Amino acid sequence: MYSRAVEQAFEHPAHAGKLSGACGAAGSRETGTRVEFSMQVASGRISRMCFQAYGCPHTIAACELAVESLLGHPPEALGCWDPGGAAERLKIPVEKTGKLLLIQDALRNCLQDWDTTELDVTE
Amino acid sequence: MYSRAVEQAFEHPAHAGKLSGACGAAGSRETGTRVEFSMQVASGRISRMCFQAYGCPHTIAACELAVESLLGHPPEALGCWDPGGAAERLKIPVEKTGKLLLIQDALRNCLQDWDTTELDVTE
Amino acid sequence: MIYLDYAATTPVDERVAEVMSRCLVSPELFANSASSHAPGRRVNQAIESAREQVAGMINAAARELIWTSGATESDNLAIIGAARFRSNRGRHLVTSVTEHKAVLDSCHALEKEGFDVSFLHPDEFGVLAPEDVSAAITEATTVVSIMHVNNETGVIQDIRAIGEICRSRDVLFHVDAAQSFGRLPIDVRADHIDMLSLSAHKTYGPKGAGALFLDARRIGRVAPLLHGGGHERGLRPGTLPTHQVLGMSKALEIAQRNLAGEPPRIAALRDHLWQRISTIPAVQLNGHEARRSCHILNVSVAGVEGESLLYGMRDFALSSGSACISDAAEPSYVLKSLGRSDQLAQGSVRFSLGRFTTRAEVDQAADAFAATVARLRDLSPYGLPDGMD
Amino acid sequence: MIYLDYAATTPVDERVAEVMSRCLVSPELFANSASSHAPGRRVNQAIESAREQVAGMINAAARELIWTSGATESDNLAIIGAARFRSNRGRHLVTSVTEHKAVLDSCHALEKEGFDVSFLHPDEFGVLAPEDVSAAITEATTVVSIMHVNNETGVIQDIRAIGEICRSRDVLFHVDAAQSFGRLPIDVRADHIDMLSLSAHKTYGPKGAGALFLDARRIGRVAPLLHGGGHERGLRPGTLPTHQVLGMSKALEIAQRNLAGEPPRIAALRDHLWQRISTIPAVQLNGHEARRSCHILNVSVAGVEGESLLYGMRDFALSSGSACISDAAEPSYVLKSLGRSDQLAQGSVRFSLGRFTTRAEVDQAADAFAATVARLRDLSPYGLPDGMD
Ligand SMILES: Cc1ncc(COP(=O)(O)O)c(C=O)c1O
Ligand SMILES: Cc1ncc(COP(=O)(O)O)c(C=O)c1O
Repeated sequence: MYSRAVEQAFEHPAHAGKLSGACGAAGSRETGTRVEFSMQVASGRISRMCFQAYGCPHTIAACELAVESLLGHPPEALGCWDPGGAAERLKIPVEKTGKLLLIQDALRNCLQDWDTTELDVTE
Repeated sequence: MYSRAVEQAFEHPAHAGKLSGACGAAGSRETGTRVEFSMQVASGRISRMCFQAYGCPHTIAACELAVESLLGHPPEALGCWDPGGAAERLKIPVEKTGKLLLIQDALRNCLQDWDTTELDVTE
Repeated sequence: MIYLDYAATTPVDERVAEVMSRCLVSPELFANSASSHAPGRRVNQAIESAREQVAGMINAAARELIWTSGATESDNLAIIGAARFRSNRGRHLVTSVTEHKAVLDSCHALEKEGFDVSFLHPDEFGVLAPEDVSAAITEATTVVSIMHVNNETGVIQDIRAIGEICRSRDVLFHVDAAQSFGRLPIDVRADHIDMLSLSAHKTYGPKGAGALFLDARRIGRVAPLLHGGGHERGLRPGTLPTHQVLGMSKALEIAQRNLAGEPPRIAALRDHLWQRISTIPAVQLNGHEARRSCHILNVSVAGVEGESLLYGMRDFALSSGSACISDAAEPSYVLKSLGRSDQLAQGSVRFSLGRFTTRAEVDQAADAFAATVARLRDLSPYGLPDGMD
Repeated sequence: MIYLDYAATTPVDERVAEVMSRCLVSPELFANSASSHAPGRRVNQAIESAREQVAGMINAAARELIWTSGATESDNLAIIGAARFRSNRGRHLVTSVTEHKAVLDSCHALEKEGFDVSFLHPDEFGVLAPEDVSAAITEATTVVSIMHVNNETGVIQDIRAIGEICRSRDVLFHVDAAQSFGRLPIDVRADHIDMLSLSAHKTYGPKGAGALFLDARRIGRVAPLLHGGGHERGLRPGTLPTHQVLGMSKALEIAQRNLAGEPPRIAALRDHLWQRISTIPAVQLNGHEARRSCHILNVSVAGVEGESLLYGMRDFALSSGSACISDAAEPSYVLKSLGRSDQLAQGSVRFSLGRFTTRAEVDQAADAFAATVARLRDLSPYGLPDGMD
């Protein structure tokens, strides 16, 4: 039901929290899932990134994994985050695909927010 | 279901058989029960008596018991045989009462047969 | 007491009892299989693997098998459930007069709802002609229900031939296999069976456990008889009894594994018994000499009253008719359908043999039977009948 | 793994397992209780004395009790059976929206047959007002079905008051007592209960075993759902599962004997658990504070997603709704009927305690629950909610 990778990420989310900086969210409590990402960029690369999530274990784990995979990459990587790859790594069941698309939305919103502010902390 | 007394009489019917002499029968194979009694009278008393039966264990036991109780009595006793007493002694269930009434009929027929022939072997 | 009533029920095989006893006290297997927590999922897995195993034995897929409380419930669910669900296609069923009461009474219940049922008559040996089934099927027929092995006579019906006819006429074919599983091979595909009823306690498994096979390609749904909770694809609600399911699958597994060895051994004992009993004058075999399951020998004795015959044999657990209706002292409807008179039907005995029957037991039964018949004929005013009445 | 899901099912008590295991291998107890030979009669006697025993526990007579495969079947047989049998007197039933699916789906099945059903709403604490039952009864009402103890919240209905109303209006009163037997006293006479459903596996007995009480003075018959063979006064056919019946009666006997001691002990544990959990901010009790069975504590937690809450508690076997429908991830209809939002209903946990629950286990559960809630709220963008949403 829940893979070892989900359990790991659920139990020890290293990147939970909220940063001042660019942020993007998607979902709502009423629909059962809300995810928010926030990040800071230094020298054109994501230097710090956090998430908050109200949602199922798969959602929490996927958020954690997304942050881990994006850190150190250029912010544009947020637009290319691959839900399918996450689903595979975490062994997320198909009926949960909607949650991954929510995360994709939130990441894109975060990128958009960064695009409008372009706040690079090295500058 | 079957009392010890029924078992005894069913297993060891001491008076099975057919005698020349007065006889009386009742019932038929088609109705599931047929009983036949035959007896000899000496000095005004039943000296020998036998039965044959096609029927359930209760019927066989009741026939045996009837013969035992009648031996040594005057033939008129056949007319007074008491089905209730037999039912009680053998612990025969009420739904089997019909079988006892058949036996009563056969005994009465036997008495009638004797009445018409009046064959007393001492004479 | 010598038990020769295996067609009524069988003792639970030790290996089955052990599986069940362990399940009953297992801290790993007591949860509710419908619970989503880990213990529940573990139980669910055990039940599902039992389902796969049992389904495999009849060449079915796991999702085609539903657990029930026994063959009675399976028969009801198959016949009533399928007939009601297809009632807009037609309201006619075909069965035979020698079916088990669970089938006959299900049909009678449907008659009260306005269905028509054709009750076919097997021949004097208890064998149903497949052509008769074919002739009985009409445009309105939706379900044909014919048992594999008769519980009183052991007669085997030609279910493959009947299955072929049903398939070609696009009618659902239900088979009550309560008596045949573990005694004859069953392949729902090769036999064209759409619905099959199984019972655990006829093959050394627990009472109160059964299954119903429903061909997934032919039957989307049947109308459930019980409601609530959505278990078993919505067809049979109620918390699944894990120990019963595991016990049933173990029992069926053993029976299936023994299919090559056990039935021939039992058939040899049964033949030996018949050989000995057939020397008694005016004794008659009920059912077909050859088309008969290994475990049943049913004989009628002329000139001997049935109750006394059984009572004379009271050191043996025997049946004079179907155990399921033996409370009623009416002569067996199955034997009457073979043309036996009330008296002959009454004066009949079903010996049914099984896994634990020995040759010595069979010999004792034959001795006792011969002695009892002789003694009762001696007692009878009719004596030894000239012929069979 | 700590098991706190006793309302879903209970482990089989060792003494019960022993009775059943012995029965399964007993050469004295394997025959078919419908067989008229001595072994059959012996089994029948064992079953009948179990019947007398269980009937006695609810102040009923043996002939008023029918063995079934569980409370699901009992509910179906009572409601559908009685409604159909009395359909010429009227075609209206009364029940409540918080009943078990076995009751609700039986009612829905009747609706499809043209019956009308009034589904009453309990108040925000889950308690049904007897006056509402009274108001719902019409000239056409034949059956009222109200459960004794709710399986999700543990709320106890005032069945005696409802029973009085039904009796005075000459309407049959059915009570699902699957959760209450062994936890609360039940007296079918004093409570004016006409039909009562029991299940063995909720009180340390085997799964797949149940009973239905039918008041002999008030109910001649119900329409059977299964047909064939005439067992159980023609109301429930199929070979009786001796080991299940004996196991059930043993389990109920133990539960009944412990009625004075066990429920208070469990209630104290449950109160301790609630005392500890209620210190967590924005946690809410589901159901009535006082009118509640000893074994259930159902709480809603604001601001915490349900699946993650349960996953965080995965070292504990817990339920988020009725086990019987937990496969479907829909928010519990029982909690929604108390006015909980989808989110709160989802973010709810049912702790259910039993015979083998210890204070240490309860403390561990409280610790883990507090930690999980805190952690998930930390993770959540909503943080700690101001109030209950
Ligand atoms: C042919 C047949 N069908 C159905 C049944 C009923 O099976 P169960 O006792 O499992 O309900 C039996 C046995 O009683 C049987 O012999
Ligand atoms: C209140 C209630 N009624 C009925 C049932 C069904 O009982 P069984 O599993 O014995 O069919 C349950 C449990 O699942 C229950 O809690």
